[in-house]
Amino acid sequence: MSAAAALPGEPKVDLAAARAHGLTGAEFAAIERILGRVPTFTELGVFSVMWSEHCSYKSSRKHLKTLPREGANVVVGPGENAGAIDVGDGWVAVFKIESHNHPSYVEPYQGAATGVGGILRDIFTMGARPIASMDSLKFGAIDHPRTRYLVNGVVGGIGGYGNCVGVPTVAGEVMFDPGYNGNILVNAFSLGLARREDLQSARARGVGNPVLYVGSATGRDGIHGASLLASAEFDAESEAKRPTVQVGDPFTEKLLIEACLEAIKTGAIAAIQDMGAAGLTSSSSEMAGRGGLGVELDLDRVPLREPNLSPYEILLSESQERMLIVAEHGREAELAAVFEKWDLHAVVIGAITGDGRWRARFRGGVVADIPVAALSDAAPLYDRPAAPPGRAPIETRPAAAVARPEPAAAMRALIASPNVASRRMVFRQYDSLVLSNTVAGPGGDAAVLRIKGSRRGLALKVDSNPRACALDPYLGAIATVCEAARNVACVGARPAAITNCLNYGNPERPEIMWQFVRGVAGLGDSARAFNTPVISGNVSFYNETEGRAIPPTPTIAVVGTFADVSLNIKHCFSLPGDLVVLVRTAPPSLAASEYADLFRVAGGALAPIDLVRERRLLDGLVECAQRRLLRSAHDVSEGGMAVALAEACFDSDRGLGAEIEPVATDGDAEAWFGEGASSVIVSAPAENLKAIRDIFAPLEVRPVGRVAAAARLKLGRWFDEDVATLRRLYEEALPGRLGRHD
Amino acid sequence: MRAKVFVTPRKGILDPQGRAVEGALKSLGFGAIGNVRVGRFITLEIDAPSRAEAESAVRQICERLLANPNIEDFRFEVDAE
Amino acid sequence: MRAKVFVTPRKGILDPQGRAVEGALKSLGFGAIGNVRVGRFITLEIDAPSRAEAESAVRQICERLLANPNIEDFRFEVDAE
Amino acid sequence: MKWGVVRFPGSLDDGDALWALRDVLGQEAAPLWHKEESLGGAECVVLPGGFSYGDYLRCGAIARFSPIMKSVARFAADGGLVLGICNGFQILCEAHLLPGALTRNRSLAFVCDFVDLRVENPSTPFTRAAHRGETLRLPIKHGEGCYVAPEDELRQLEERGQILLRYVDERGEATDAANPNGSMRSIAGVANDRFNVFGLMPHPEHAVEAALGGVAGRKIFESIAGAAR
Ligand SMILES: Nc1ncnc2c1ncn2[C@@H]1O[C@H](COP(=O)(O)OP(=O)(O)O)[C@@H](O)[C@H]1O
Ligand SMILES: [Mg+2]
Repeated sequence: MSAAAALPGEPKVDLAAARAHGLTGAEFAAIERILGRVPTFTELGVFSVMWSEHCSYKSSRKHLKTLPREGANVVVGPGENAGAIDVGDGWVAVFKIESHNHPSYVEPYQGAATGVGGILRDIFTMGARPIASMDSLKFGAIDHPRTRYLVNGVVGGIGGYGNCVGVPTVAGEVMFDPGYNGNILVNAFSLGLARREDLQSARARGVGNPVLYVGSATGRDGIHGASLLASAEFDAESEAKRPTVQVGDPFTEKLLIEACLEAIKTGAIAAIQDMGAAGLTSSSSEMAGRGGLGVELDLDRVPLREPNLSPYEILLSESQERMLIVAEHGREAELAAVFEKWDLHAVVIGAITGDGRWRARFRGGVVADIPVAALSDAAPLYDRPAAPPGRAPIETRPAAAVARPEPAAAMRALIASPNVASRRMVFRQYDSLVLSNTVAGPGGDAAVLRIKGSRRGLALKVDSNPRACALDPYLGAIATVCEAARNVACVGARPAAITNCLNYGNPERPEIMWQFVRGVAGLGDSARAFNTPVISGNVSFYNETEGRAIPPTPTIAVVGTFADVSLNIKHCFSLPGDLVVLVRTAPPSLAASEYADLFRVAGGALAPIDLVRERRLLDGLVECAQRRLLRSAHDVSEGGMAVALAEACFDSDRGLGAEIEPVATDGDAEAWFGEGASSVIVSAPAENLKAIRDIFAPLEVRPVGRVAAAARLKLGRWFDEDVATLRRLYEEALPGRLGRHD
Repeated sequence: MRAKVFVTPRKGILDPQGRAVEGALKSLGFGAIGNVRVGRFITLEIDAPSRAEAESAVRQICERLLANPNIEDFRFEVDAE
Repeated sequence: MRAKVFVTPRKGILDPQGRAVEGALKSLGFGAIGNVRVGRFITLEIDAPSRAEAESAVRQICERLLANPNIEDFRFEVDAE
Repeated sequence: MKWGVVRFPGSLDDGDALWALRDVLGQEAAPLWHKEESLGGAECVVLPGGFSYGDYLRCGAIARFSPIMKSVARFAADGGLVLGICNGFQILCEAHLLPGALTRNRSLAFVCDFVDLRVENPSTPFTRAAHRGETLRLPIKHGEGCYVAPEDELRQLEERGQILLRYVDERGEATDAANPNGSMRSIAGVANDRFNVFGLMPHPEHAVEAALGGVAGRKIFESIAGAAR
């Protein structure tokens, strides 16, 4: 039996205190059983964060296990701080995506900034140098009174942090939808590169090895922050109980990146992990847990930003820019020297033990003494009931209450609609060039990065499709994976692996759990079909305000690889006279489309998706790129084919246009503005058409027009417009609605 | 009337600017300096029938725009001139 | 001793922050406000044998680090406490 | 020719400058650590982009006190060539090696984009590979790139030809719309009155490869390499 004593003046620990900490009666009883006594107040805090949804994945673990995690290219699967794949020539790409939704709603600039900081630490803790970031953003309706403030804060924070640490933000997505009015989503992705032999682990080893603390001092930041906020619904009352907001310090992060990567090279590090949610507690117990060992911490040695923090506060603080390192015994001084070079101080605050216990000492006494396993593997696991809502959510809009607009007007409105218009005002605030790897930055389909000293390269994109997921959480998840993979294949890269952030409402409600389970199934099925294992990810539940959940939003990032990055394909037309060709897996529909949303018409149900045909499309794009058959390729997404054609003309320098033959009845909305099934617009010399047909067979490959020297876009007989005019609509829409930036 | 507004990082909140300045001063040899906090100083002119009304307007402005209540405190002075 | 330092954009120098605040105030309906200038407000603690010595140190700090004489003015106060 | 690229703890484009010089342009270039005073025999010192010491106070305000900057100041006084890119430009202004100052962009937002620049004075060591009025397309990425200086200073800069680059539109005119940050007189780069110190907000090191942003930046590096020869 363990001994840990309460501190004088500490609150009493009982069932009520446990409930206030978000623990259930059964969970509290389990804690008493594990310890053989009533926990101390400090221990109660520790259990509450480690057993929170955020840290324990207690509602999702069972389902996440069904995802395909293995593949020939997988070097590190889920379980470590981030996953890693082999990308050739001895390089591995390490990547992950994470949510920072609630903190960003409360304090948009710092919330988003610290979200970027957190995901970067997950990457360099693996021994990889972060080389690219992406951001997936969901805001409320564009005219909602808080939206403008939130956009400015979130985008400012992402840029403010990413730009200052020197990691380019190369792609992302932004969506506006009233479903996020009270609960925005900020999902941050980061990718790093490492030599395979330099990969680090967060698995503690070596009884007696010292535990080092590096980085910013500990303050009262975010205590019961991320973990509890992310585990409890949001309402007006919680605004008042706000914990101390975390403030990001990107300069310290930059020092940590350089110092940690240099320290790793010494070989004196046995294990390393960032202090993320539940800070010192989770990092120390997780490292010990993975290694099957114990750890003892001396809290009096933890560097503090202000005096008189209690052990509870020290252990639960979520102060940013802190790392925990298990050093090889006797090599502390070597590590300290590296950190001094970067003006950081490494402090020994404890040691690895062999007794499998997680123990914390403070002012001569033991304040927590818990079996490590109880905090990690033995955390509760739930199989929550899942059931579809009583009524199928298909027709949420009044069917054809409004007459469909005249097609040319619809085109102009779509080009300027908040979910289609240019995202330049957002990505212009991000340094997308630093590190000199960005072959294609934001603005095209997927971002393209080269790997210096090699012919190889990477492509990345993050996507989500909450409208489709709201109609059918299973098909919606599949459609999302298809879109992200298609974006990657459009630039010519082979989709290689997936990371995901699953944003849903309260899992204690069966219909939300059902959305989640169906989403995971869709993700799993498509990942298997594309041979793109899911190597890392994050679950964000409780995205609700006053009982209203966000639309189910699995955010999917796909990373692809190039054997030869010089074969990458741009999304814009490049030569007059080239054939414009539509390649698609099935006819489009208005279901879950921007057109249906904008003009409030009934879009109907989602059609089933044939993953074999989807795979054919991806493989075909990659093969076309490798054989240099295409001069451009652009994915059809929001706004359908008509919008995709316009976007393919928007290249500032060349000033080309296109003439597209009537593809259907003139102005037929399904044909021109439909979405749904996968479609790609490619341009190619006419003589390549046969080869392209052969590659994509049996998919529909249909020449629809020509690239034109005159900068006009002509669509059938119903649309004929100057490209510059269209482009102005496209570029000025968001600045016009959200406040111009120059 | 003229108003001066002082916005400071709230106690307990990390102040990376203050830390950076403190570090720089130390390395410049100003060792006897500590607890540096960096905030904003805003001056403005305001037309109001009375000082009390000016004060109430400035307070509102601080709350709504000049200070971020999540991380900052503010104080202000209004002088008739 | 405690020192307060006020750094303000020099007259004639463009102050985009001040302008942005002014614009935002107008659109929030605070029309009677003008000439907004946004500067920095720095507080620090200083150990010095006398107030005069503290003042001379703070002046140096302002000149060397806290303000850029090309574009900013500064003012400071030192209080014994 | 031998180049030294200064590395402050928060430098970000130092690796890019080294890459451009060494791997792309085949020059001899080495990093210089901010805590040291040696310039390693460099014939041109580059102060790269980034956030030298976090730059939370004012960009470049703290960097100017670093040991390496003492040497850079001495080197410049002796006529050595110094190139400050972005943060490097800010540092040179703070260190009074260049006139004026760089303040928050007029938009108050960070801006990353490609801009057109007009070469105003091609008879300097930094621009001699270009011709007068030539347009260079280079990327910018900064939050504090608004160049300001007193009126009489600006007049002098103009008269002495110290303004080397201006932001222009596609027709080569220095319009307000083409000015990305509100810089006075659309100034993107200035030299000192001896023309051995040059600071610019755009990033020539990010425009030396056709596949990655064009090759206009080579003009700057080739000018310097040619001048030293
Ligand atoms: N938040 C963001 N950050 C960076 N880049 C973004 C962001 N949002 C959109 N982009 C970029 O804008 C382009 C269009 O994005 P999106 O509409 O999502 O493309 P698609 O419809 O092909 O998926 C892409 O290049 C994307 O990377
Ligand atoms: Mg998209």
